Amino acid sequence: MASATTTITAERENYLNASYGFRSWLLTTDHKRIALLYLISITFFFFIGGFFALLIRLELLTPQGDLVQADTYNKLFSMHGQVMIFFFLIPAVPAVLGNFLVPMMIGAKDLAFPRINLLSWYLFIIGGGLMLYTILVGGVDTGWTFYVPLSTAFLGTHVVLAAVSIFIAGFSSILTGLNFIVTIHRMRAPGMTWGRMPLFLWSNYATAIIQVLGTPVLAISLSLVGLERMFHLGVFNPQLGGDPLLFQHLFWFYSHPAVYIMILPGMGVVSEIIPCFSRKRVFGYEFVALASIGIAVLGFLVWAHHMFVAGMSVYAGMIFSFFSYLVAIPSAIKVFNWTATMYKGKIYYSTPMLYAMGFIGLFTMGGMTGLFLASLGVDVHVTDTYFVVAHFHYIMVGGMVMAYLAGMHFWWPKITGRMYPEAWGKLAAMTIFIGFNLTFFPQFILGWTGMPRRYHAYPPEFQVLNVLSTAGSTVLAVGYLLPMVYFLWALRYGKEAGDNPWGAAGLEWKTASPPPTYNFEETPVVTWEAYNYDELPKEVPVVG
Amino acid sequence: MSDSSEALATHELRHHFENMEQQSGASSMGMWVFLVTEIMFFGGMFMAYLAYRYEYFVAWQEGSQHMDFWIGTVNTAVLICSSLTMVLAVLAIQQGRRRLTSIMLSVTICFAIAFLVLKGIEYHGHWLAHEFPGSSFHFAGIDPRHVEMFFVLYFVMTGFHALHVLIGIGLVSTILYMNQRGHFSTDYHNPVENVGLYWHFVDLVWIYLYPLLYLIGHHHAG
Amino acid sequence: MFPNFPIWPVRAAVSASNLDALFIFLLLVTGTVTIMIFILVTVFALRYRHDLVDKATPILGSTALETTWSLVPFGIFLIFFVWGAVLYFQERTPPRNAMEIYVVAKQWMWKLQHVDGQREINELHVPVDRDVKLIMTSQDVIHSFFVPAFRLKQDVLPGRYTTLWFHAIRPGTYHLFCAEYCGTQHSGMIGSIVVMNPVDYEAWLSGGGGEGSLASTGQKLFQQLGCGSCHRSDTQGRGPNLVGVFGKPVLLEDGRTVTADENYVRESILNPGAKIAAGFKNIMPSFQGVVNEEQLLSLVAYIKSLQGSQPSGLVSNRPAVPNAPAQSKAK
Amino acid sequence: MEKIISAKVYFTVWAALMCLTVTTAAVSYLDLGAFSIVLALIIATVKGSLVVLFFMHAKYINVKATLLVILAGFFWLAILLLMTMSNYVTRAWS
Repeated sequence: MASATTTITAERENYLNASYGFRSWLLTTDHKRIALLYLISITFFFFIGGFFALLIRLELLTPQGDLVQADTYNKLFSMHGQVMIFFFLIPAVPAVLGNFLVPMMIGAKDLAFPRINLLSWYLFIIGGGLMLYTILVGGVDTGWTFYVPLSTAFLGTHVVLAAVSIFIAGFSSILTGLNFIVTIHRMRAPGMTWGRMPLFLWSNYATAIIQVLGTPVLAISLSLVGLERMFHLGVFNPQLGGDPLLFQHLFWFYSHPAVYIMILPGMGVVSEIIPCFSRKRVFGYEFVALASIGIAVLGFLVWAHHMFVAGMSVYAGMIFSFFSYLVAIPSAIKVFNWTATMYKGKIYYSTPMLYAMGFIGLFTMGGMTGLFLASLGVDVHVTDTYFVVAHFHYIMVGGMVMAYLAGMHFWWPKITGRMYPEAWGKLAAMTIFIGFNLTFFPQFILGWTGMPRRYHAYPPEFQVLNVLSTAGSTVLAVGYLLPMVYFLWALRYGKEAGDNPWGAAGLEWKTASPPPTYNFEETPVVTWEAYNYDELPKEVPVVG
Repeated sequence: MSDSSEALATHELRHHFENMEQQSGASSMGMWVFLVTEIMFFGGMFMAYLAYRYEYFVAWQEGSQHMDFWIGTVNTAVLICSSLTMVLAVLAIQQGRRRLTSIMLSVTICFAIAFLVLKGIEYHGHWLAHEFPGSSFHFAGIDPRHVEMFFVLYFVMTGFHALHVLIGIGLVSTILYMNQRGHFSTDYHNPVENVGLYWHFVDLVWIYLYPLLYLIGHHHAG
Repeated sequence: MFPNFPIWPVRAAVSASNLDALFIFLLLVTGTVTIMIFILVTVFALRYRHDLVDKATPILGSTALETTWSLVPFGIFLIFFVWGAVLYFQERTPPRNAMEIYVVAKQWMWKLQHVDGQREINELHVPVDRDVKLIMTSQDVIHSFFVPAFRLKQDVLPGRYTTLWFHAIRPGTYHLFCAEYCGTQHSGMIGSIVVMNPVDYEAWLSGGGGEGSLASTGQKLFQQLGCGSCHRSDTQGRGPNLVGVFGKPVLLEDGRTVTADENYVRESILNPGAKIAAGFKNIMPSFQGVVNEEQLLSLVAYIKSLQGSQPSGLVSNRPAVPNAPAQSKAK
Repeated sequence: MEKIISAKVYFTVWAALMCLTVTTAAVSYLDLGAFSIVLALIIATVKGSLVVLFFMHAKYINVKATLLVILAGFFWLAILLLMTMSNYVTRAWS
């Protein structure tokens, strides 16, 4: 990828052609180059995780469980979860788009700690390498949740190896968050006040808060699991005197907020795209901005809604249910504001906008079904069924992956200096939207009618819906391959984009495409509010 | 920890900062953010301690009586003294007194080593008394299973703390070496301050570990 | 309808009817709002398409609107929350006099034991129109007892008892699933709940070859293990008199009070030192590893059956001679 | 930007920390019931505050955001401890 991109825009020096060779990439401290390193890495893991997903769906085509053995199936869904969550979703928007854009959006030359940024990528690669090694030597079948005592005393697979790999990847995530917090606080260009920051920054800031405060708790829980498993020390295992619910508390203290690590940056992407292609300031800027912070804080008070049937006390259940409803309000505020932004706009159906509108729809459905799960009574029935699987895929895949792809299309011209083929972009967006719904909507019904998750074989009455879901997943797979192909094609053959093909607001569009190594010729001074589309050309230059 | 490498190569301002004030502000804030992650890391262990103390009150009392009260108390004093010498090292470099900085850093390292030696003696004592969790664990009193869990948490918490002391020794040594090479001055000493922050954090954790592990059952034993 | 394409699970218990009402309410409210948002996005996209509009109208926002769409959802959420919490509370509060069934889960099967002595594996026969309470534990990892037709689910934990209760209203055979991932054959840990008419149930009961009631099994074990030498039915024993203790609050040596429920009895057998009743010494040996989960349950059932004529209120069980000389080995 | 604090302050804080250590060790010989642990933790918190405020210069930090970071750390620790304990404390209620 690197060698292909360096051939373009030979006239102007930019971050891609400033220096050549492997060393210049592997030892770079340029946030933009690190973003590209991350892009390549997470794309790799996305396809590994996606491959596991396809195998899972193929297995579930028939009720008997005849494609793979039960333990293989268990490894497939465990590694699908671990790879997708820790090696794709969590780093996706922050480490790729965030790395690339955060310094530029605030008018800085780089993140506050460029070397730590590089270190974070290396930690990711070490963690990812260990995960690959785990997969190659036989995998792990703990689920992504590592529940004790199953993980510490009963399974014979590579549990410790997987835990170490996630532990290391967790530190990579912490360092990214640390860098963002300090950068956003200390590196803003003159005039770039908090009230003028693009919402993408607000949401990445909120994400960073969660990464920094939550991830260490995951690190210690996994360490304790490792110690219990290796040295037979009683921490969580009831046979050694421990309480397995304590593990669940510690695990979900991180892993529920981790859901917001995955979705918040996606919300930030959508908050950039909708105003741009509606040619209008975002509706209720302050509310959308503060909703991000609200989600980050309230998101830490709801974790035990994963444990309503786990044997927790009734009263604790009520506390956590209440907070779960509270955290739904900032999410609702965002959806309403995005919708209101389109009102009386001048709307362009560009590819990023199609993805963003798809995001609103799918995220709404994911959020609404979350209300079912937050309700104590209903949760008892639908938890640990396919209803939950459908719900979080609507948030993670329908929400986050749509937003990630929206962002990739939106900023692709900035990152590479080239346009992707618009018609193909629209086709892929539609394919993904249709394939996604076909895959995951049937799973709501499956769950409601009682099909438990993580089942290798299932009673025959669930087959029709499972077949639908598997059919949808093949459409979805094609949808994900398409952008991969035309993005690579566009690197060489795409039209030159120019500095600001969308006529978008935001400092990143005020510099060259691709940007020079230090982002700006001179430090910009900000004198305007965010999303000042009423002061910009009323039309989108390229798709208009 | 985070920034010692950051500043290694350069005295002056790093290219992406506008001025020294922005640079040192960012560096100190970054260190604090890092320390917050450390709070949460130890927080997970404190959580386990709290939940099990609530559930197995008697066993916790019992286990605590088998701590080495005197080594624990002396180690508390040792760490407090090392914090003093560390903060004096920072003060010395702020005033540009490089030689004094080196002396104070050296004394800090000595205290840290003393702490680890005492800790080692203590662990050895537990080993001899069959208080290491695992197959060799033996406990005659009430509720041995949960007393063993007390010892698990004791070793995990003090073990992770000792690991931090060890890392601290490495960091202070690095700073000492850099100071000897003349890296720091009145104008530029972020790494010294950050290592100082890290070191005080290690002290802070111990300040809580001491009563929670050594004192809760002491009056029964004493 | 379509036998292999269900969209609504069978409703076979009171809990299912209660839950369906809330579910339908949620479905209506969230469905309406979702469709509303879909329509708005579509209408805006069509109405304000770029070639139909010359220039976007700048609108900054509206605090009134923001307040409305924060507070109205909050109000609706409160209804969801309270309704769900009430149902949950009911589901978690078993009625007195419910028929009790003991459940032991293991990788990968369900062992079910009736009070009268019948044992079943992966199949549970219960009468219709009776309150049935399950007292469940696991002998290895965490499992989860899930009956979609009852809309009920409860994790089954090792080292502890959890309970679940239901009131079946419709005879039939329903799925029993393990809903918490429990290792290789997780998806094979399934069974069925057979809800029977009272007549059929009686017939089934008399047909099954039970070896005496669970409590009597427990009593035998109690004698075999020599528990009775300390836990005597007068006040002279070195251990507390167990008659009438079950379900009552117990004053502990360290001043706290606990209820003598299944979990307390269990803990006191496996880990006697953890919560010692006031006035007694820690002389009882642990039975960890001596009795298995099923034997434990029979002991619990036996102690539960000892409903003597002790006065209710705080049971102190203090022996007549405090701290009776008792240093010789118990058991 | 940065404020130099005199060595006298540091020595005073150190002396206070040593005195508190002796106090908490001495008090641990007394059986104050449940109050023992409360007192020990109060003393530990006073000591911890001294370290954070003076040795770690939190008292002299002039960047508000850094103060916010410190407070956030302790606030989130409190969330973890309190919310989890809500389960353990109410477990026996029903």
